[in-house]
Amino acid sequence: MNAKRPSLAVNVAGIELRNPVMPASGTFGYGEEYSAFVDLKKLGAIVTKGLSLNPKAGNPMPRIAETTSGMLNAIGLQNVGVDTFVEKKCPYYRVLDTPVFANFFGNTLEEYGEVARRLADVPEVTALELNISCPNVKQGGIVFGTDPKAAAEVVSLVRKHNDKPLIVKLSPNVTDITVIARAVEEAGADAISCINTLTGMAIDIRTRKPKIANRTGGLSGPAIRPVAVRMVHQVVQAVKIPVIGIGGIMTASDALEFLIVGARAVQVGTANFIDPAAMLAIIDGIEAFLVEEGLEDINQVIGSLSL
Amino acid sequence: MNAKRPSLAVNVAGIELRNPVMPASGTFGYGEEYSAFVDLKKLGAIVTKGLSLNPKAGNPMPRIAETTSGMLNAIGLQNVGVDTFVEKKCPYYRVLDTPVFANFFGNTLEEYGEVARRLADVPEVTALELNISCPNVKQGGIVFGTDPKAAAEVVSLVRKHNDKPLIVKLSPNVTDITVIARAVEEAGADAISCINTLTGMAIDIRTRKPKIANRTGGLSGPAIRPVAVRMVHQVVQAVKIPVIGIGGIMTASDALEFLIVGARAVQVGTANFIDPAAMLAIIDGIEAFLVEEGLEDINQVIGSLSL
Amino acid sequence: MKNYQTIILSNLEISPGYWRMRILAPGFAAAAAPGQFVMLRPELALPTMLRRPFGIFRTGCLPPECAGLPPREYMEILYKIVGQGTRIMSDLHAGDRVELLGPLGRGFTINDTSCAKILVGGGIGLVPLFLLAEALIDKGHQVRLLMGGRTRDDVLAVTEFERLGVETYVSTDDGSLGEEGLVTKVLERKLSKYPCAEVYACGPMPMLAAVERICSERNVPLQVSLESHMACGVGACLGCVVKGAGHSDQRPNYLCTCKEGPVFAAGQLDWGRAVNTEGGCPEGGCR
Amino acid sequence: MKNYQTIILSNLEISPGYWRMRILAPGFAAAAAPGQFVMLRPELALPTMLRRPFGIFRTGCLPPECAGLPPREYMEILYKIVGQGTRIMSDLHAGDRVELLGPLGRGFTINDTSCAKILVGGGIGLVPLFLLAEALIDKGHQVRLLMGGRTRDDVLAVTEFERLGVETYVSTDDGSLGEEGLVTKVLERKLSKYPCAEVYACGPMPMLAAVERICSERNVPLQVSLESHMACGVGACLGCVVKGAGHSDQRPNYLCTCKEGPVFAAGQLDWGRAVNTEGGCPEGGCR
Ligand SMILES: Cc1cc2nc3c(=O)[nH]c(=O)nc-3n(C[C@H](O)[C@H](O)[C@H](O)COP(=O)(O)OP(=O)(O)OC[C@H]3O[C@@H](n4cnc5c(N)ncnc54)[C@H](O)[C@@H]3O)c2cc1C
Ligand SMILES: Cc1cc2nc3c(=O)[nH]c(=O)nc-3n(C[C@H](O)[C@H](O)[C@H](O)COP(=O)(O)OP(=O)(O)OC[C@H]3O[C@@H](n4cnc5c(N)ncnc54)[C@H](O)[C@@H]3O)c2cc1C
Ligand SMILES: Cc1cc2nc3c(=O)[nH]c(=O)nc-3n(C[C@H](O)[C@H](O)[C@H](O)COP(=O)(O)O)c2cc1C
Ligand SMILES: Cc1cc2nc3c(=O)[nH]c(=O)nc-3n(C[C@H](O)[C@H](O)[C@H](O)COP(=O)(O)O)c2cc1C
Ligand code: FES
Ligand code: FES
Repeated sequence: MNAKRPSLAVNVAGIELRNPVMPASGTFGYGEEYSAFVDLKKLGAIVTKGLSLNPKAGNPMPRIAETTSGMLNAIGLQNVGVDTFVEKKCPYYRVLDTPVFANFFGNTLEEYGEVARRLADVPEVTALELNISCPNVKQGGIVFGTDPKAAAEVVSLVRKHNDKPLIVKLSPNVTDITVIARAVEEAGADAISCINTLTGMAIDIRTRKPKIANRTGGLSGPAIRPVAVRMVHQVVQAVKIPVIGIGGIMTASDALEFLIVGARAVQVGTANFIDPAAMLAIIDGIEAFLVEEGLEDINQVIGSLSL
Repeated sequence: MNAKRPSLAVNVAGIELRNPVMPASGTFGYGEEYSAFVDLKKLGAIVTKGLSLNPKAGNPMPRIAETTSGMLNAIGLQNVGVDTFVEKKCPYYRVLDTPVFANFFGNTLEEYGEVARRLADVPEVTALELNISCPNVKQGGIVFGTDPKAAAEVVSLVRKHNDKPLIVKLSPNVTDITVIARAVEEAGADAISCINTLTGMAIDIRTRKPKIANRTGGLSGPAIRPVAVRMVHQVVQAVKIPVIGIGGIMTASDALEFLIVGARAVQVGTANFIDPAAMLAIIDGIEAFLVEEGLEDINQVIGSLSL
Repeated sequence: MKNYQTIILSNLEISPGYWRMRILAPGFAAAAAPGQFVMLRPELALPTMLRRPFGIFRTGCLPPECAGLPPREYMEILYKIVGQGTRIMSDLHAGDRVELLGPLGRGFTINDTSCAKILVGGGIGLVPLFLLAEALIDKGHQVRLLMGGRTRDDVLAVTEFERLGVETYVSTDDGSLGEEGLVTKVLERKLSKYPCAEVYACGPMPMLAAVERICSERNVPLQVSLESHMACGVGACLGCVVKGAGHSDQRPNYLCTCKEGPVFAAGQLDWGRAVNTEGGCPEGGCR
Repeated sequence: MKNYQTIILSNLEISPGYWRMRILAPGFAAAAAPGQFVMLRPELALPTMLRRPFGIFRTGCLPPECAGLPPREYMEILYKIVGQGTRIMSDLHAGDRVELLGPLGRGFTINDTSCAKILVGGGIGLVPLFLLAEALIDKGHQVRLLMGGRTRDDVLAVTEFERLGVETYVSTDDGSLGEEGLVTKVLERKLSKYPCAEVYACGPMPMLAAVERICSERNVPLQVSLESHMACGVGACLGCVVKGAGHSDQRPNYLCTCKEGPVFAAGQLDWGRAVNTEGGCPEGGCR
């Protein structure tokens, strides 16, 4: 019974993570917000809120609505902007020995490139997470992430401006996610994270208005988990680069589903709102699972799906 | 307080329904299975299990798994085949004064055409509901419903073989559902029903196997409702033909969300499993809502979304 | 079959991890046949959305709470905590509301032969055997119950069978109660004693498969009660099928556990690569 | 601020549709400031997935259940049943487990001026005013509470304020308790009596807007406690914003209700097309 503790360490795009559990962008602030509940040194990585070139005020309210086992959000990517991030938020990361993934986006191709450039020499940022679920305002609002050509283009450009490991985060609102996955792999992505939110809508039947001011919003939470597991499974089959699984992870068991289909790591989003200590419980639960199953290394679980 | 009862009657593709509530295909058998719980004469319509040219045995088990606020199913479209349906199941419908929508599918274009032909002169069948969420075995498994050309082709063919009102049921597993909706409208559909199930997957973490033998299955239930409401909203904006809303409807309030965004009627699926009397409660709840809101006619609610 | 919206009368842990719930259910007893089941769900909408299937353990009647009111008919289930749904059930209190659909399915067929009636229960698989034992004893048969469990904690309600007049034989894998070893060992011994016997069994799949082998070798008629994942319980979803005799990919023969079962004559089933022995079922088989 | 996994001590209906829940919460009282709130969720995973925000009504202490144990510190909320989440809460029993996050947010600022302290509560909006009244009285201030409700059923816990020594004035829209009419009518009358006053208000948005107009006309300092839909309660999701003073589409000024509020000085807010007066809130405004 005094066997040594199993190893939870994984490697994603060349980055060593002490365990495969990290927050999903936009659900954990810049990290500091949760430091009262979560020892940030215990996480596999920190993933920041989505950053843009200029500060963004976000959408009008109401911005969130609960749906059955899910929530819709249309925060509108409110953030302090990349420069303020570097200046005000990054210093905090210096004392932590935890990799930081900077999630970012743009409304035009050029904006994507420029944010990448400004993050290129920031030592506190370990890797980039490129959110391609945004509409391209110059190209009539076509979402970068739903078109393989546009997705590849934005990845190539970012690649040009920044040498850090590049994780591309995919949108699930597509017919065939493997087409997009392969396009971003070819364009130079080092890893893929999926999925972002499914587009949804909810109506207040008394006022006849959408429950969120933006009309539609992103659906997250346990409701979407089966769709996310399916897409991660598909993407893992389709590409060679590592995949980070996201979508409705509430418990260690949920996280293990993603790891078993082949995700190298997982991100926890909505669960942070419900239980600020959720990620710690998930890490402990994964370790306990390994012990119960007599396994020494989480890598024995990753991709262990038996068909 | 003795105002007359509000009218729930709606017209879908020329068919008068006493109310806008009907079962979703595959969740209510052929109707008879639920006759002990539901007075079938109270429903807006009956929608049959999906019919194919030849009887289908369906998939191996396990076929269903519960997920958070949803269920995955891979029944494999088990059904008695169109001929047995006509011979054995149709006579039962004669005594009911409720329209019958025959849901059907094929594995090839020709099969779709042939089933439509065999239903053409069956008096008990009021309308067809064409399920295009099936892979085309001849065209390398491309799902008819994810390609606007293939979708239009199958609709035109069915149209040729059968004069009954034709409802086309769309798959939600697409990037832009309005493209498919417009394609089937142009090809001659009289109405659209949406959505079918989202493709999903769940894993048993102990055995490392998918929870259903078919690996992936269709996700239904309240988990998918926000996605369904959004898609119905989009399709209503995109086409002129009536739309039937489907996806996660459990209560009258859920049904009203679909009607408010513009669905002319709704189908109730998974809820039948949870409460066999769910549709009756939904019909009563819609009536109660009209009374509370001082409305006389359900058509005052349909499309009343205020943006 | 009725769709009850009713309340819990009591809900108690009877052995570590095993619970017994008594539910108010007027008219239930008269309608229930041995081997049938119910679909149950706490009314408080919960993350476990679908109803769960449970065998009918027994039915009964309590005196009215106030004179003049009708007596309170109830039905009882015995359940084992295996997942989220059953865990939530164990948190319910008397007075909490539940939705109950039943009785459902086809129960045991009672043949009025003079052959020895042998009931084989494995763990929670004992549940449907109680009404059966009652019915058999009512008809004047002598009934033997062979009850197996992994440990003594898995052996339930045996004294209740004894009170009916059933001869009971308990065995546990670890010997912590009764004889040490598998219940099938006891079955083989018993069968060799009777010139003519009929077996009724319910328990985990590996146990049922072993019982089937033993019975078919000896030409002993066997009825088994199966489990399967269910959504509707009434034959509409087709989610609960098991492979029937002669099933093949070419000529599939799927049977609905909820409507054509849960009790099947052993001959109806495909024991080859038989009924679902894996996937989604708790360790050690489906019950 | 602490993340408690704790239990309910009691949960009682105090007026039709209004409930009072007492929750074991060691160390809570010392940490809680008037106007702060908590995020609460029954532990039994439920369809209402997100925690719900509730004001802190009061805190207290019960003697230990057995001699030698520490006393049982608790905190109390008062809640109104408005939707699925609060309905489920009202079904909970003593001993049921809940998850409680708090105290959260910025509460009332107490200015030690000699101006009259006027508390204005509308319906359930009374909740955060109790700790405030306690604190003001502790500091030797005289406190007046103007309590408005639609009917007598919406007037809660007034005697508890009176027991503190608060002068209370009750008004109801239908005159079923106290004076007939809006609480703002009473406020106008009172304000005309004091040369110098400070107002602390919590209640439905239309009431707060009217209170703001009255106070700004008279240059009376006002603090209001707001509501907003919340996911996290700690400033991470950015779902709970309200429009701050000077907000425009070009120069947006959104404030987080959970972190920068829920209590704001009236001047911090955009009262024009102010804070969310529609969408998702129960009839009659956000409280
Ligand atoms: C006809 C019939 C009679 C039954 N009688 C009893 C009984 O008397 N006492 C008892 O304790 N159990 C009985 N079971 C098994 C019982 O239904 C499951 O233990 C229960 O559904 C598990 O639910 P859960 O949410 O706790 O488990 P989870 O594993 O969380 O359930 C997840 C899903 O799998 C299904 N599932 C899991 N295990 C089983 C299983 N063994 N059989 C069918 N579905 C399963 C659930 O219904 C649910 O849809 C019976 C099953 C059937 C089909
Ligand atoms: C800081 C703060 C303090 C509060 N204090 C109290 C209190 O002391 N007593 C009390 O009864 N209520 C209070 N409320 C309101 C309370 O949070 C809501 O009534 C409750 O969340 C409704 O949940 P439901 O599931 O019953 O309603 P539903 O309408 O089913 O809820 C659906 C969603 O909308 C949100 N929501 C609905 N109404 C409100 C609302 N008015 N404010 C915020 N979110 C809402 C819910 O949190 C949930 O996410 C407070 C709100 C805030 C923000
Ligand atoms: C409130 C909120 C804000 C989010 N903001 C971002 C963001 O800024 N960038 C991004 O890539 N994803 C964002 N997401 C998506 C999440 O990172 C994640 O992909 C999604 O929520 C699914 O995971 P979950 O089900 O665990 O929440 C946001 C999600 C939520 C709920
Ligand atoms: C068990 C099951 C079987 C189904 N079979 C069919 C089918 O034969 N044909 C079809 O068009 N849709 C079928 N569906 C999809 C439903 O008709 C419906 O579109 C979907 O379940 C979403 O609605 P819901 O969330 O109300 O269940 C099936 C769904 C379930 C759960
Ligand atoms: S459980 Fe639905 S058909 Fe048997
Ligand atoms: S509730 Fe999440 S930021 Fe305020």
